[in-house]
Amino acid sequence: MIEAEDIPERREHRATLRRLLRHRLFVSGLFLFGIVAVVAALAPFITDVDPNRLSMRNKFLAPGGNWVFGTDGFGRSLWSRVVWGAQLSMIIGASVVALNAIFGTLIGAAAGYFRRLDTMLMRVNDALMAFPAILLAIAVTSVLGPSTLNVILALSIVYIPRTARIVRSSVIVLREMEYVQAAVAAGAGHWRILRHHILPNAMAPMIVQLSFLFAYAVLSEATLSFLGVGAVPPTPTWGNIMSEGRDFMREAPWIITIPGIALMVTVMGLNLLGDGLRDVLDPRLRIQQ
Amino acid sequence: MKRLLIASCLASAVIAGPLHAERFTCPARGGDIVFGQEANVNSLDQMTSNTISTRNIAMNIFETLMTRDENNNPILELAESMTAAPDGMTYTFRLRSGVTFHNGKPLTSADVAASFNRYNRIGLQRSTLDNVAGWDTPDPMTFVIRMKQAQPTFIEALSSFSVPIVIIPAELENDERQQLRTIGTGPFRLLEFTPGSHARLGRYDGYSPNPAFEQRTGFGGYRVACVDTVTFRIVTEASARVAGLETGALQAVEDVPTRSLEGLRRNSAITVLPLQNWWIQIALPNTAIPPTNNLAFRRAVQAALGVEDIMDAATDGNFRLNIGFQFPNQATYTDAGRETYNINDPQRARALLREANYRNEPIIILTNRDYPPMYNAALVMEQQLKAVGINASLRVVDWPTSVQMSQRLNNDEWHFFHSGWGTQPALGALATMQFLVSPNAAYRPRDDRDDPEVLAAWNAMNNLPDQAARNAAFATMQRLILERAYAYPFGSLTKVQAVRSNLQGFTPFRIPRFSNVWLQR
Amino acid sequence: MIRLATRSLLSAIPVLLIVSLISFGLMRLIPGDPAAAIAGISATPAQIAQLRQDLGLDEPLLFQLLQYYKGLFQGDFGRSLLLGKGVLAATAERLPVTIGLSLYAMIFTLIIGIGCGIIAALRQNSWVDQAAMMFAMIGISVPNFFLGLLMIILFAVKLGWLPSGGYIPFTENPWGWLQSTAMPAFSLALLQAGLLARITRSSMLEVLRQDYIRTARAKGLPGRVVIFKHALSNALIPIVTVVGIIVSLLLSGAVVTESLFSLPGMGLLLTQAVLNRDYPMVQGGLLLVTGFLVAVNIAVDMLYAVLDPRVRYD
Amino acid sequence: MSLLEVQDLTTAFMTGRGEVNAVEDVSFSLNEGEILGIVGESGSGKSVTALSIMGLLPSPPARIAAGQVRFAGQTLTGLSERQMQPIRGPGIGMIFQEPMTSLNPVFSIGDQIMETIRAHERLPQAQLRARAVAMLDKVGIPAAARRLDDYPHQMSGGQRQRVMIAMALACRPRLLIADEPTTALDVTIQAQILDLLMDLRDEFGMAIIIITHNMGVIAETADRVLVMYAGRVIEEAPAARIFDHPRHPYTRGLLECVPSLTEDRARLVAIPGTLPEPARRPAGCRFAPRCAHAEPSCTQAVPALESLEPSHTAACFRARELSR
Repeated sequence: MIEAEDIPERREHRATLRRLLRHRLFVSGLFLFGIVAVVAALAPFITDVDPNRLSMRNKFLAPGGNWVFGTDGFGRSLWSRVVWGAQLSMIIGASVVALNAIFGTLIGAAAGYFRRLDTMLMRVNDALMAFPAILLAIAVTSVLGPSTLNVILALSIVYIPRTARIVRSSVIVLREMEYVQAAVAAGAGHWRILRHHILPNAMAPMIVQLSFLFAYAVLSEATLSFLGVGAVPPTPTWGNIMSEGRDFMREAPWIITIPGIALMVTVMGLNLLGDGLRDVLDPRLRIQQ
Repeated sequence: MKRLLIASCLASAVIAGPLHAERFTCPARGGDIVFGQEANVNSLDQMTSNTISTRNIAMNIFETLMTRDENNNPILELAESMTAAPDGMTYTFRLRSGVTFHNGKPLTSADVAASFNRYNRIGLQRSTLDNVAGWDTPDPMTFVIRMKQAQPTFIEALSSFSVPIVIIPAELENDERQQLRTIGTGPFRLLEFTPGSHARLGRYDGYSPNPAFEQRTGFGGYRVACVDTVTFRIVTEASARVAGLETGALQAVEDVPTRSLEGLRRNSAITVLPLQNWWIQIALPNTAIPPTNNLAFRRAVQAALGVEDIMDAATDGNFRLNIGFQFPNQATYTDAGRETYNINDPQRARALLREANYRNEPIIILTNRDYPPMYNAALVMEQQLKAVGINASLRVVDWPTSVQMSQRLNNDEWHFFHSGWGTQPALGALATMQFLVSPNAAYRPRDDRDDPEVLAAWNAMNNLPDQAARNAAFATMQRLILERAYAYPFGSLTKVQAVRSNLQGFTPFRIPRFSNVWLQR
Repeated sequence: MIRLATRSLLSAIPVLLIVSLISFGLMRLIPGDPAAAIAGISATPAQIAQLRQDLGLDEPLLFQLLQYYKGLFQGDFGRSLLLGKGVLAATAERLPVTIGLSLYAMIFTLIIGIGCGIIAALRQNSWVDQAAMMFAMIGISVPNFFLGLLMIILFAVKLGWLPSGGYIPFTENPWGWLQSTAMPAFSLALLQAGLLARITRSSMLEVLRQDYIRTARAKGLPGRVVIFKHALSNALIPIVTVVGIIVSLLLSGAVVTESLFSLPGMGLLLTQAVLNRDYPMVQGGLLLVTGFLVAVNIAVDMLYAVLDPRVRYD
Repeated sequence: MSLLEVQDLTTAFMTGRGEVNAVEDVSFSLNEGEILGIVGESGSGKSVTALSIMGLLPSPPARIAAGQVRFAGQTLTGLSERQMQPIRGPGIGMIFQEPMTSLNPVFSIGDQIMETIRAHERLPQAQLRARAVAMLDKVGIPAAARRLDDYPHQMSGGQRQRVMIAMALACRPRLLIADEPTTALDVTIQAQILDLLMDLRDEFGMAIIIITHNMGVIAETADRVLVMYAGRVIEEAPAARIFDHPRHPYTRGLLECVPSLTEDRARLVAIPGTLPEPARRPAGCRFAPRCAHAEPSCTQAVPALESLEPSHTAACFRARELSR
């Protein structure tokens, strides 16, 4: 791997991509997730009503007709709210993934590479992982106050230790590899070794983890909103919409089911995507989750 | 002070009406009732808790010396008479004979004294006893309260059901806060209590009803337990409560969503019982900071508000327009300040905004999601303020945070705070208007310096010896508050309860009362 | 084995210490007044002030921290502000509900998860396999609160079958408990069941390829012995390692499920404690729950050693 | 009548490129007490033949496409899994190439031996145990009684193979199939295991099929030899004949590079090229592309086994002329 230069590497990437595109699960996942992502990206163009505009005369309209997904208890368009909710889910999921990619890698690499840091970092890591995830997220959002940004921070705090652990275990294995030892013997600096020899090879399990993480993040955000500690209402997150629909599930079940199904499709798409990535990038992980 | 006793009898007679001239007897006895309660209950210690959910259950178990009737007038409960000294320095209670606790022990003045001792030690509203010098038990059936100074409103405070001084057996005097063993004198006794889940009450066969009345009234009156058991089951999901009622798993429920009413009304097996005047939906300005410290701005907001839409959203349609801080069925009700109510005149609002020199400063409406009516009211208010050109936005936190923020001195994080006043307006003008004087003044005057005229009216309400004069002082205070826009009471919220139709005698009240309620076969 | 146990216990101590510090710190950072929360909507400011004083909330922070640790060393986890009783007592009251729910859900998880996993592995690539894996995929993709809501809408609201909300303790009425907890337990279990089905399947496939399975068949052992003794006992080893994760997921999921179905368990208690700023309850409760999880994980390590002699004799 | 008769056995596998025959038209028979060696490169179909006899091939993808296997007068092909169970163990025992992975790591060796006996005979626990100890003793595990509760990972490779043998013989099978029994073992251990097999054959009187790619092993043990190439039997003869007069060019090639017991490289350096994959077998004689003596006619048809002298057959069009 170390002698892999640009061109073979690119060729290898292309081969991986081809294998991914032949993978049935990956493609169906990409399809489901793609729909949601496109809808989310196009939110301003495919909705004509402000998701927060009240219209008390039009409340509780069933789906169909002028109101594709119907309206909620304030006469707000559920289509608008669900579509904008998709955008928020995507933003939150992507942000959590990005924060995890950065800090999970930093912490995991530091712990795995520098033995002296390992114990200390992993103790804190273990402690954070020991909390039931949702409770920790609830406590953190309660501290920070409910807002979209704080939900992102809370979920990152919950999940970074898990990502860090995965990075750490790959780094520990790679650190002992002969070519890394050779680089150490040749007097390469820590940073160089990490950057050129270790991290590129730790990427596969990490990418797989991040794709599942996206799913967890979307799911957890909805759960937090549903419990009333997520993004501030009336922000149209799926969890908020469902939470507000809770009192009307007898008479207006669509308020709950539509965002619920959207949520399910997104999570399923991501899970399928993750399965495909795992099969292709990191067959060793097959047995885990 | 015999007058008071007579007055309460009269009041109950008026409520009971000619049809019920005789004493209540159970048309049918036996059966079990399950009540679907919305809010969780953590403790049944009525002395240290003032949550509605505790009261719901505990006030079927405990009784007090004095309580309130159907119209919130003070009445006697465990006492057969009360005599106030002409100088207002002593109150002498003569206890009813034949009253026993659920453990079989007869009630004596020692128990009352022990109850007052415990309340004075840890009772949540022990400031009620601030003007009390002490209490004596000259004989087992007599209990005397000695005052430090006369307090014309003492009986009103003593009979308050906010955190009532419930009478417990003397041996429970030293029970810790929230650890009170649940033994009272009421028509029901506690069989089983699982916090967070349910409480099961059983009929207390040794109960002796209050012979001074013919019928149940308010929290007291002539009470008889007809059913064998009553289970208060916590069902937080509104839809589940309704479904439970429909399937018959629940015989009675509180807080029925308006949306479900239509179906329930069509169902002949179910009787829908609206409980009017549950609370006053209200928003309060923060007068410590600009621009809400500016009267013109506050009046601009007043002019912008259309309370029908706000109440409609807050209550989902179950409301009554109501001016001020009392309800029309109360003696102290007044519509003073009515011209400030429901103006809904955007033009006037804009003019007032210009007068206030409003420069699009951001206006923060503080609300919470724990109580949907407050959240919903805030949502509509935000929209109405935006419509007249006010740069309003919501700040949604949870209830404890919003209370803390609203009470912090000179806090600049919010301009309007949404709340609901329930228990206090029901208790009367005095209990309500305490919210509008420092240190509690909900309009948060800078450095807690009250508006002197408001404060003067408050003092008059408290200290004038004559009830009519006190009522007049209240009218003045209400008018001042409304005219100066220190509060925006939107209207009265109706809480809907519903029962299976074979459950008879259930009249909605501030607690679900299960005495004089029977199951028809 | 004993060394393994001691080592795990010792390494749990610093974790729990950090947990206790984090939960103390978190709770003190949360804005909002516990007195306002506990007093409820109908409280007057004076009552709230009274309550705050009664609860000892006016003490300085450092003093509260010292009190907290002093108490911990004496086995005193503090006193819940909301319930007025000891944190330990409240936990003892509520944790059984959560454990009961989790066990119930665990049974669903194991039956559905391992069952689907084995059947799928034995009929690899058949329609049975694909159906089972589709089901597992749905399982890991449906948020448990959504599933719970759907079940409430369908069973409780539309059909009026099962009680939704209202918990019947097992000790009071086992059948009632089984019935009233079925819906929450199932909605809680599905995610883990899906997870487990996937793991069981791949683990089973891995094991079925092993030489010793061929050996077992070559010895003329009956099919059920081959599958349930030889294959499953090996396939269970990786499965057991995820049981610890599953218990953690169940407890985490129970937080939501208990709120949704109003089951008076630890999850609901702690959620309400956070929302009501019941500092001592959250601190003590989080510490106890986390301690419980750590203990479960140690137990899983032990179980692992029991199942896999290679670990036991190391 | 012979103990085992295999007639025209054809075993096919379903693959991504359709069904291919891993084993084609294999026929042979075996008498009581006889040792048959099956030799060939890996992939030649010898293991598949053995597993077909035992009915141990996973189905799907594998199936017996044609032919039949008769054991002690009973037709095994077409039996259900359940019907095969009593044959495996008391009828035919089998040991495998990898002693390291062929034992279940989570059960003690005693348990694994005893369960074999228990599956076929009703015996009280004490006797089961005694029998297991006796078997371990027989295969030369010292202190057998104490080692009964040991787990496979506590034993060396040679010991594990001994345990495998003990297990296979626990029910006194009439036929033992040993599939590359020594390949994974150290050279010195290999000889010990082979000796053990010989001794046990003498003691129990069972027939043995030894499958190997190692002509040295055949030389040590076999009475008769079957040479397989690309799924077909290409030569069959008594062991002595094969070594003295190999008739098929492939067999000859095999012998030229006899990897002695001291040198365990399986690579057949004397024969250029590699074994064709089952799906890409050439037309005609499958060995033709690698055969130094191949003629164009060799690719026209598949050569049949031809009896060259009594009990010596070979499948080569040029067998007669080349051996001259």
